[in-house]
Amino acid sequence: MRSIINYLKEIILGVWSLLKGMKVTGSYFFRPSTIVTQKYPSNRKDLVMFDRFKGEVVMPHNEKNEHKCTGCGICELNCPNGTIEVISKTIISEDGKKKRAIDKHIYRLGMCTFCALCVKTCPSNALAFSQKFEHAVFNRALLIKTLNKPGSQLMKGVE
Amino acid sequence: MEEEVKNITPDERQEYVINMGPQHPSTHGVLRLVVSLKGEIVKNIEPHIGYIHRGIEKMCESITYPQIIHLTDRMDYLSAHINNEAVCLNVEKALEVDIPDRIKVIRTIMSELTRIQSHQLWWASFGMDLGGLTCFFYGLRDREKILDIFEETCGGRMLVSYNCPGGVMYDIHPNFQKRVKDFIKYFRKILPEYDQLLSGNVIFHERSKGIGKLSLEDAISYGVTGPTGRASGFSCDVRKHEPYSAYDRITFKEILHTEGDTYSRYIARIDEMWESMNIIEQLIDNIPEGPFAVKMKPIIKLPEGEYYQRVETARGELGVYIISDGNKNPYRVKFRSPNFVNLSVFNHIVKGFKIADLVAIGGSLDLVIPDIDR
Amino acid sequence: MLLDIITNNSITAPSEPWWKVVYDFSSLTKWVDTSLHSSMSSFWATITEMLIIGVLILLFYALVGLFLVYAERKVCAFMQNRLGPNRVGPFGIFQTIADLFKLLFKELVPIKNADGFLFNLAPFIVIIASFMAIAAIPFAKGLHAIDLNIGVLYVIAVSAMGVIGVLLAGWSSNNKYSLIGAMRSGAQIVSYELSVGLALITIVIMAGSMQLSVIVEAQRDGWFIFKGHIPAFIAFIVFLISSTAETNRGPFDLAEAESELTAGYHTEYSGIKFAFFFLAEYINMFIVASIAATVFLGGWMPFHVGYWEGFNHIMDFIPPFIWYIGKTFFVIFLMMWFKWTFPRLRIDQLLTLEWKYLLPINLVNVLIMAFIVLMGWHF
Amino acid sequence: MDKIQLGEFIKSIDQDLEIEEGKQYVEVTVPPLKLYLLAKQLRDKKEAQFDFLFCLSGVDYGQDLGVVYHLRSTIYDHTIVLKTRTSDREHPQFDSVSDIWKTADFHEREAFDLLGIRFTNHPDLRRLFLDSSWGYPLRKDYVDDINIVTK
Repeated sequence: MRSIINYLKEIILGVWSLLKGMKVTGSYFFRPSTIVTQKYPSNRKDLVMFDRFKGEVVMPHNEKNEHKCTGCGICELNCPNGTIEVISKTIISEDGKKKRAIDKHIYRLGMCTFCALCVKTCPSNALAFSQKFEHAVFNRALLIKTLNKPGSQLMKGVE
Repeated sequence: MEEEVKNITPDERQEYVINMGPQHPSTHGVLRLVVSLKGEIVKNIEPHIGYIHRGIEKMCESITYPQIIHLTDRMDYLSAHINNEAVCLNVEKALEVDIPDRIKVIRTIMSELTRIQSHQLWWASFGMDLGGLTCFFYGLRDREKILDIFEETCGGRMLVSYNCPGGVMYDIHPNFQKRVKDFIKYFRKILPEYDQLLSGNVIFHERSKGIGKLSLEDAISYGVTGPTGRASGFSCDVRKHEPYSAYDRITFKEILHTEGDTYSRYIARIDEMWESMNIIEQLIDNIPEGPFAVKMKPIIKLPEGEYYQRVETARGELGVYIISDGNKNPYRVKFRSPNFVNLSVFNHIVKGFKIADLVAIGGSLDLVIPDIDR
Repeated sequence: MLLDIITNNSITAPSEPWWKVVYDFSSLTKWVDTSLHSSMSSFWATITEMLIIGVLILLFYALVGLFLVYAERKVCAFMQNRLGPNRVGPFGIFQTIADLFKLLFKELVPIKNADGFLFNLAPFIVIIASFMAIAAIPFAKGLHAIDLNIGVLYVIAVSAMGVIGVLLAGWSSNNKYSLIGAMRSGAQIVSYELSVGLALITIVIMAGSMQLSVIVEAQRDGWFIFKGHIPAFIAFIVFLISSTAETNRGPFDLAEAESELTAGYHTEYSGIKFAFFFLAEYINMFIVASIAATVFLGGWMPFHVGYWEGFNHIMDFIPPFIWYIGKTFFVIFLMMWFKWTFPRLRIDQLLTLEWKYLLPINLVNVLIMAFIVLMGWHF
Repeated sequence: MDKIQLGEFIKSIDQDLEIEEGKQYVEVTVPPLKLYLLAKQLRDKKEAQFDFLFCLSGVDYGQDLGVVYHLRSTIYDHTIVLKTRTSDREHPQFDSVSDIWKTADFHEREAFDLLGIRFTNHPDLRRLFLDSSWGYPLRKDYVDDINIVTK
């Protein structure tokens, strides 16, 4: 007799535990307000990324097309996987001195691991992260970027 | 070259050999298991790993200490922050740098958040291994909230690279405390739902209780750590035994179970999530003021010697063994990865169970393959 | 003649209100039958009728299949806090049609060491089995292709044929996962067939007939699930569980158990052959649900409550086809709810559930039901 | 046991063993031939009970190849480091400890795979990550012109 009672109890408890699970899924089914899906490409306009989001490394330029990069190459040294290559040139400054400046600051997005060491160690804060995250391109060569804009100058007062 | 040729072929042993993986839904990555079956019963499994061996230990020998950190992210990507912390702690220990309390507390909170998100993803995928697909979405839904916290403070979602020798990369975001508190409030409500949906279920009990038993002796002998080891009663929580960061100043209990089956491994992880929330609640309101990083030399050189640091990742004990010859690059770095060791016990506990149990046990071991391969 | 058989059993009382006459399809089918016979010889008339019915069922089949795939995706999405398909058309309703075209144009990957003939035959067996079962289902009064006097038996027999296709598929694709899946499926369907049969027998005892139209008519004054006290309810639950198992759906989807066997018996299939398996799964679910609706929930009979005349009249006003579809989809929703909530069983637990729980319960249930009917205790 | 007691304990087992003081853990340098016996004693002796091998690392010391064993007792919570090395770079051989601690099985396979250190009496010494055509990448004299890029 006891075994029959246990048998029935087992069934009832089992079914009850199943019903509790169904309650969870069922309650979400009838509450569409809990849906968390973001409709990504169509919400692109009001998509706000966090300020610190590491999208890609950029070199901010001011409105006079000036940047802060002195071409010291510390970012290149600190990069763990050879993402950055600084090609520098010597220019003659206004007071006739020879000075080092960047010719090209090459950044290979395809190799970047977003460790932020370059941004962190830059002595003149010339580099920053942008929030852009849509990096897909059809040609891999497009991932090699030159960060300084053509014709840009070193910002005054940055050594 | 060294491959041993076994004399008896599987056919002669009357075994049905199937290849699980490298592309298989339930091996969670590129793990390949050669499974010998007799009917549905698993006779033997042989893990074949190395599909994503990147030689991180070799790579470490040619880069500087701050640069190692971004590689440790990519070992156990679900405990990225804790891996980073291990290297940083080791470097700081070698240099005998005093770390301010603020950094310790921030690191501890971040580690515990990492642990929760890792267990959430484990819960999600474990539910999916057992066939409850809805679990996967609930787990990821809740994990997203932690990833948002990470993204706001660290800039990265999964591979955070937040630590650096001497502190953390950036100060915590002004919203950090509020967001973490909101999350804990939310997750305390949601976590019982996990229980109702999956673990309260009679089917789940049938599938997990008594499956893949690992005895305490075997757990110690195989060196199985983390929730997997603690489910067998192996007290191996590094946070308790060798407290690092802020773990010596908070009260928490080590989750220990004695059964050592799939079910207790499950419960151990769920309990750890509760415990992690307790730890965070103790710390989140008491983050001391101070700098977020100690000024370190631009080029870090460790004194000659050997340094070992153990931390508790979401999967077990991670050891970082650095041999330095005084240069800016380490001479040898060895990562004692928890998953690598946990994998070695797989064959031992799976024998005699069915294919479905193989999947359940594999899920309960919670393997992350990049950590095994390194 | 074919349609004679169809219309034989539909009895229309002379004092029925107008909508009951409109909703009765027997006059329409009768008219089609007689007009066909007047214009051609009886042989050709029968052939034409067969063709018409075939095409209609094929259309219905495709529509139901497409809709069920969409419904499943939406239902599971909502249970999982997702939106589900939402790109193709409003609310993504054309998603399955787009998927269908994708599957149609996909390459049929030839398998090197597969048994070619059986490999190609398997999807057809699966789909024909489900196609045959749909013929016996009464959609509304006078609206079914064939009203056999052993309808229940016929449906059970035919729907069990699908397993041959599954077994063939698993065997012939020469894939170890497929074979395990097929063998599991074989064991599963052989056992659960028993429970399905016994659960239906419980109701057959009550109705006193195996003819589906008679079973529906017998529920005019109350559905069997209400009329039969607790035994009928238990039979309904048992039928629901075992029919979910019979259609290889979660939590009993061991034959395709994707986390264990990648995709089980249809691992090696691609393109339209895979679509056949996929479609057959959904149609089987539909058939099972409509059997449940017909046998337990009164088929196309409206919902009546005792002596509430006004309420009953309003209920009568809803067309029987809507009633039938509504009940069927209710059962389908239940089955989807199961699938998206529970973890999967293991093969030995699956068989334990059948032989240790469902079968004894069912046998006792049949006994009690027989006793109730003998004593005349049912309503 | 604290560090001093551990040192004394090791001395009591074998007088000739070198013990390095002042490190994070007690470090004992063992000749390869004595390794297995010492390991077994360390696990079995009542007062030591080093039952948890938590790390086994193969190291290339330039001239020598060595293996470092990190041991811990789960009962007493003390830690010891065993080091052993050999100057034979062609056929470096140590005794396997995989029958003392089962976890050594995989660790030794890893050391064999990456450093080419052979372990005698290992039940299943095969390469783990790489296929047999690879060299031993963690050795300092390993060259790979294709995959290793140096600036």
